[in-house]
Amino acid sequence: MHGGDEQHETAMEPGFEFIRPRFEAPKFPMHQVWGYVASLVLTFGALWMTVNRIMNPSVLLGVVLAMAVAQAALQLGVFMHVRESRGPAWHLVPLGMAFAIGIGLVGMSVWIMMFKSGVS
Amino acid sequence: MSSHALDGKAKASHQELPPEFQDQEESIKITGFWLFIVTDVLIFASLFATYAVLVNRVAAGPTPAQVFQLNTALIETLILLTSSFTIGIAIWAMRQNRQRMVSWWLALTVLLGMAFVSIELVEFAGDVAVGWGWHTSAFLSSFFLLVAAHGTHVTMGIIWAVALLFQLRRRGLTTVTRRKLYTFSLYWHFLDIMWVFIFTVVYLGGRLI
Amino acid sequence: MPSFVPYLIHTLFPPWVRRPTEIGAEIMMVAGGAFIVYWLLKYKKLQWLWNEWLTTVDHKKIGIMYLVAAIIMLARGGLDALMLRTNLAMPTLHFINASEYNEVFTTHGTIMVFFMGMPLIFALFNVVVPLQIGSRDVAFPRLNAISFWLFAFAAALFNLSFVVGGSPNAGWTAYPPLTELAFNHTVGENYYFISLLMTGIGTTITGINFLVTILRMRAPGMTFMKMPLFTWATLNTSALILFAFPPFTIALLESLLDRVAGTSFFTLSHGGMPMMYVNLFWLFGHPEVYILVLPAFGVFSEVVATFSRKKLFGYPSMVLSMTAIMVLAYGTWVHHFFTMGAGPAVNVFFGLSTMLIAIPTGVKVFNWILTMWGGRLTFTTPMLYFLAMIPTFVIGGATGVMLGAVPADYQFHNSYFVIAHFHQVLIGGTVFGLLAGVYYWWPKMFGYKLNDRQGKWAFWLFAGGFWPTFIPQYWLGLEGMTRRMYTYPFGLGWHTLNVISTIGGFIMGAGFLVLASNVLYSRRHQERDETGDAWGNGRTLEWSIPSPAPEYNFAVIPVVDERDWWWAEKERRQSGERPALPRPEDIRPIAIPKNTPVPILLGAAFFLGAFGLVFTWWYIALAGLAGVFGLLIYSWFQYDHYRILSAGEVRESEELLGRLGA
Amino acid sequence: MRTWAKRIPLALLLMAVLAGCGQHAVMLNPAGPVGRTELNLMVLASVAMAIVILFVLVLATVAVVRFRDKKGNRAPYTPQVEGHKVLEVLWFIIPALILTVIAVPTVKDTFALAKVPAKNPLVVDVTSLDWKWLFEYPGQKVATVNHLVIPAGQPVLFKITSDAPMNTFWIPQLGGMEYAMPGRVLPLWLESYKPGVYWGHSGQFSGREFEKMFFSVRAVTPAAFSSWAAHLRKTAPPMTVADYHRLLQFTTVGHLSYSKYPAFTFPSVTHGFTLKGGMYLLMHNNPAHD
Ligand code: HEA
Ligand code: HEA
Ligand code: CUA
Ligand SMILES: [Cu+2]
Repeated sequence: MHGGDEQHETAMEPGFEFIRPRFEAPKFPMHQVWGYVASLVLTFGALWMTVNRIMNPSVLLGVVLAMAVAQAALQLGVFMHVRESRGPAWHLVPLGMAFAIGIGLVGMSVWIMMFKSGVS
Repeated sequence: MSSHALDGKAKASHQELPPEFQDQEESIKITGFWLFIVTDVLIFASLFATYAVLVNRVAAGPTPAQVFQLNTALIETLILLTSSFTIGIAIWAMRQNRQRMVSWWLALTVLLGMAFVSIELVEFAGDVAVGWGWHTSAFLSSFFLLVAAHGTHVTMGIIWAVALLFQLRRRGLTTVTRRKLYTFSLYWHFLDIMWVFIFTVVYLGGRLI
Repeated sequence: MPSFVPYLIHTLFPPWVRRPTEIGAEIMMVAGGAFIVYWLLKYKKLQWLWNEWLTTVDHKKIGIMYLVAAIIMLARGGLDALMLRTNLAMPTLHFINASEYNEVFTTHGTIMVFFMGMPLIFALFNVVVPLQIGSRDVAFPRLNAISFWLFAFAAALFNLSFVVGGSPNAGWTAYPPLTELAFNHTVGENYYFISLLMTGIGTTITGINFLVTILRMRAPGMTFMKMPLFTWATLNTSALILFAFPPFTIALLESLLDRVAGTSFFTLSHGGMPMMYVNLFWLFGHPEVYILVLPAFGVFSEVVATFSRKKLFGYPSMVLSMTAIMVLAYGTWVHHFFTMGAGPAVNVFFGLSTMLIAIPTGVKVFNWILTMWGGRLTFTTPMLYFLAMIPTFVIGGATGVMLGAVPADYQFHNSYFVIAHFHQVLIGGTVFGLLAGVYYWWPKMFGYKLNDRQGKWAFWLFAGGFWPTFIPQYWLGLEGMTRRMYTYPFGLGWHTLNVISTIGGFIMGAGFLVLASNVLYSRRHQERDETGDAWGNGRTLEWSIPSPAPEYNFAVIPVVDERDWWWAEKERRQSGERPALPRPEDIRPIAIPKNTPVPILLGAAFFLGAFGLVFTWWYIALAGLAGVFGLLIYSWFQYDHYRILSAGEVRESEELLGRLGA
Repeated sequence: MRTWAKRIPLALLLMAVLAGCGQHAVMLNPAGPVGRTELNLMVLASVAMAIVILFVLVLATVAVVRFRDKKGNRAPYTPQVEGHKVLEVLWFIIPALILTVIAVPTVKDTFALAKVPAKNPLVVDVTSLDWKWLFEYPGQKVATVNHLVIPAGQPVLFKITSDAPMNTFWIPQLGGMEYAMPGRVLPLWLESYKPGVYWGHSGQFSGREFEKMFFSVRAVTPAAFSSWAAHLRKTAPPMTVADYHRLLQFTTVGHLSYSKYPAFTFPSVTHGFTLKGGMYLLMHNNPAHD
């Protein structure tokens, strides 16, 4: 361990209340059970919608992607305890950026690689 | 002019923290692991970008519809979702201080992981057997790299979890093994998230484009 | 077996890459290596080297090792530059031939960016950041050492390419199809991809390490808005690294697989798309140039406040603008390939985002200047570098904005105008900044200043030589001279300016030599600094402790209640308050991370595997991989990472340094 | 130390350059509308940038001279000043305004240059090879290597691709460049106001003999252009498949002209099929494709 006198926390930054950590410690893993059920529902839902093509494919693609994002949020919230931390939950900021940049990266790359060269 | 004034207060409040956060140094490692996940998110984003750009470039090879078997993918997904649940229970048990229970759920997770990797390998072997390797077309290169990157991650996770089982037996639930368990669970759930995206973009998407 | 030896010789030294320069380099490497071994044995330094340096996990020593490596690489990259300039001095000159030229500009760019710039940044991060935030070390000392050794062995691997097998020769950007096997038979590009993958892993780890250090290990009371600006720069740079290196890793990996595993991500024959590489590369490449320049911005902010003896002007807007640069840096990458036909909508979007970045950068420039306003300026060497930065970087940045005007870039692209632009920002921003930082923190690292008179000589030669080297290149660009030409014909009017540029390059080289001799001279002749605050005007935490800092940095972690804590503390002392020195009763035992051979061994195993991969000798590659895994698992089961420095020992050491308070 | 002192040699240098070598500065002497548009933008941007640079330098020089640490310096010493709200906001706003001045024409010109200002422009199919340029005139059915002849006074549409590593097609005096990339055709239009002789070059490094990728450009009157093409059709040899394969090799050649060329080279190149032979041979042996 580090020296004994390092048991300090840096203070909460004003304006950053959203990263204040939150905890839970239930006696029965109810959250986990519900999370599992919800993830199954989302997976089968997306599958069912795709197999039956319930709407225009490109819209549907957006819908199933949104459902994947919902599952990611579910895993992060229920299973990964993403808001827990000792001191401010700083990792939330880079994590949020990572998802934003990641989605931007994919979307922009596709956009650029379409090569809509103008000259006509 | 020293930090000791803060010590007492800080210590008191840390009693309420979950065990893996109670030690300052170990909790810092958890933050570090979160940031590792951040870089991995972008690794996968880059792989997804490659896939999305190259998916139509099938050259003389098969098209996505020919390659993907939705059934296998569905089974893989179910296995991985279940393993995500089991490791979640393991962490819950850890917080209840029930070591034997932790070990059992962790072992179950390992088994599910192995099942996942085996199915994936069989699927790959089947593709390669009919001549659809990653040299066949740009589409297959990007598909195999994306899925294999995930599979390699899972394999690493399995090795890690087995090593964890040994450490648990030897040392029990200490601040260190708790933190290692917790970071492992983060890793595993993260792989689950990535798989959900692979399932959606590759397998479901393959049906939609 | 007998055919094995000729095979080995043929593969390692293929006849088509045997050239005088390379044979010379081989002889020099062997002789240099032999000399070092001889010297170590003669003075029985091997043990010392191993214990004190090679196995250390102390951030200050790792920083110094980065610094040494960076300066050696600056010499190597600079030597390359002088070879380029010599060949370009006159039309149709053949000092080196086309193949050699292509290898030289590739290694020049790659080394300068990855093996000179990056380690120099990390040198300052390591030396300065833990001291500035009042911490005992970085968050993960062992990972820190692993990062260093991955970098060091990657640099060794990259330099090895000049000696065995052939150098990479497709530019620091390594676009396919030129890097495909079909167009590039030697193993040179393998060296490029593999060594950059290796150093990239180390760099990513460093980014995580410093981000966590700054987020989690600041002294009590040091909120974000009390953090020194160099620490802010480190924070933002680390964030850039975190998000920028993954796409690069993938781009490198995919190119490598195309070469060694038969995939076709970028090879056309099976539907691959070379443009996707370009896209992924610049997704990284553009943030990378800000990775290189933000730390320099941090240094300038510290230097200008110190030598103006004044608070930094506009601290909040400095922080805001730096963070804005960090975020905007992800949205401009297409400006490196406006001419790739992605269409006017894409080009306009990225042209505008490119221009946007000028605004926060400008805020920084103006705030620096206003920091001087109302101060008392002393012109030490670091301050001179700061002052030289202003015209250099601002002109370079302004020409960058011109490049961002899309139709203008259709003309400027890949011309010497671009070469001039980026040397002006890379040297005027990054190199000047990092040199200023090295001079500024040298006493913190070694306990004595570098000689200021010689420092100024070096400065005038280096910064003075800069202008004749690179300003003419703008005009060469306007005259239509494209980059990466090993020579050029008479009659296009490019001769005069090229001569001037070459002469300037040699003046810069002379400046570097003076700098090197300054280092050697100062080691012997400079007097020691006893105060810890060598410049007398230090403002931040690192100047409050002795130089060099003891291995535990702070006997007692101070509570930081102000932005320029040390400056305020000095004022308090002057007004008669009791100095905030560690009191004996506050000193507690301190845990110090133990030395470990794992990082260097890990680097070596990586090196072995990477070398095998370069030549696609799979068994060697697998052996290296096994070594890496073995070491990781071994160290994962190791628990005992710390040794305890007892309170008594710390007290004693502080007393010797004359630092105990009552 | 003083910033202005450093600038004297620079000024001298620039004067020498401007006096002696101006005629070489091809970008500053555009011979067509595209280059002209681009030059206008460059000039506008440089003027705006010159203003910014000048302001910064003057401000910095004044600060350095006025606040030196020398005995008896009477300038105020205000170590506690932390900032100035109004100024700090101005630093954001004024540069934004200056940038708008550049940004507006940038947007306009980018879109304008993406449109060929003519209904049926002359088309030239450009293929970059290692290390030479192949120009095919689908309208005239002739082909040339390393020299380009275009009619003056009317837009010419270049369709650019590569059967080798990337290059850029660049005639600096007529206007900006565009990548030549295997597997993709990129369009670029240029125009020469008057008959004239220019040089072109590749801007993207493409390997060992990259430096040799100069080509000559001759803009002639439309009438002269027609008769040139007719003359070629009569006198020049035809380009055979074997000739194309020779061109594909890693070599440099001088100027060549052909009276006709295999019809499928360009389309198959643009589908990424011929890169250094490979797939191309397959296609060629496939009767369905010929
Ligand atoms: C340290 C590295 C560094 C930095 C900081 C920058 C900064 C900038 N760069 Fe540069 N750039 C490179 C390194 C760097 N660049 C490299 C290495 C390449 C070439 C790579 C290769 O191809 O090999 C390159 C290439 C490059 C290109 C591509 C050229 C081409 O290939 O065709 C472009 C185009 O837009 C560009 C633009 C800019 C801009 C707009 C900035 C801006 O961030 C600059 C902002 C600064 C200022 C503008 C000055 C200060 C501001 C004021 C005083 C305020 C007032 C200003 C205004 C109102 C404008 N750069
Ligand atoms: C931080 C980055 C950096 C730095 C500092 C430099 C520094 C210099 N660069 Fe370089 N340069 C690049 C980054 C950098 N460059 C990049 C990225 C490219 C693009 C590559 C590509 O196209 O792929 C490039 C390309 C490039 C070109 C274009 C080549 C071409 O396209 O054909 C030229 C030509 O003039 C050039 C010149 C110089 C010169 C004269 C220096 C001078 O500042 C160097 C000054 C000299 C020294 C600092 C050291 C001198 C050493 C000695 C005197 C020997 C001492 C020896 C011992 C002690 C043993 N550089
Ligand atoms: Cu330029 Cu002569
Ligand atoms: Cu850029």
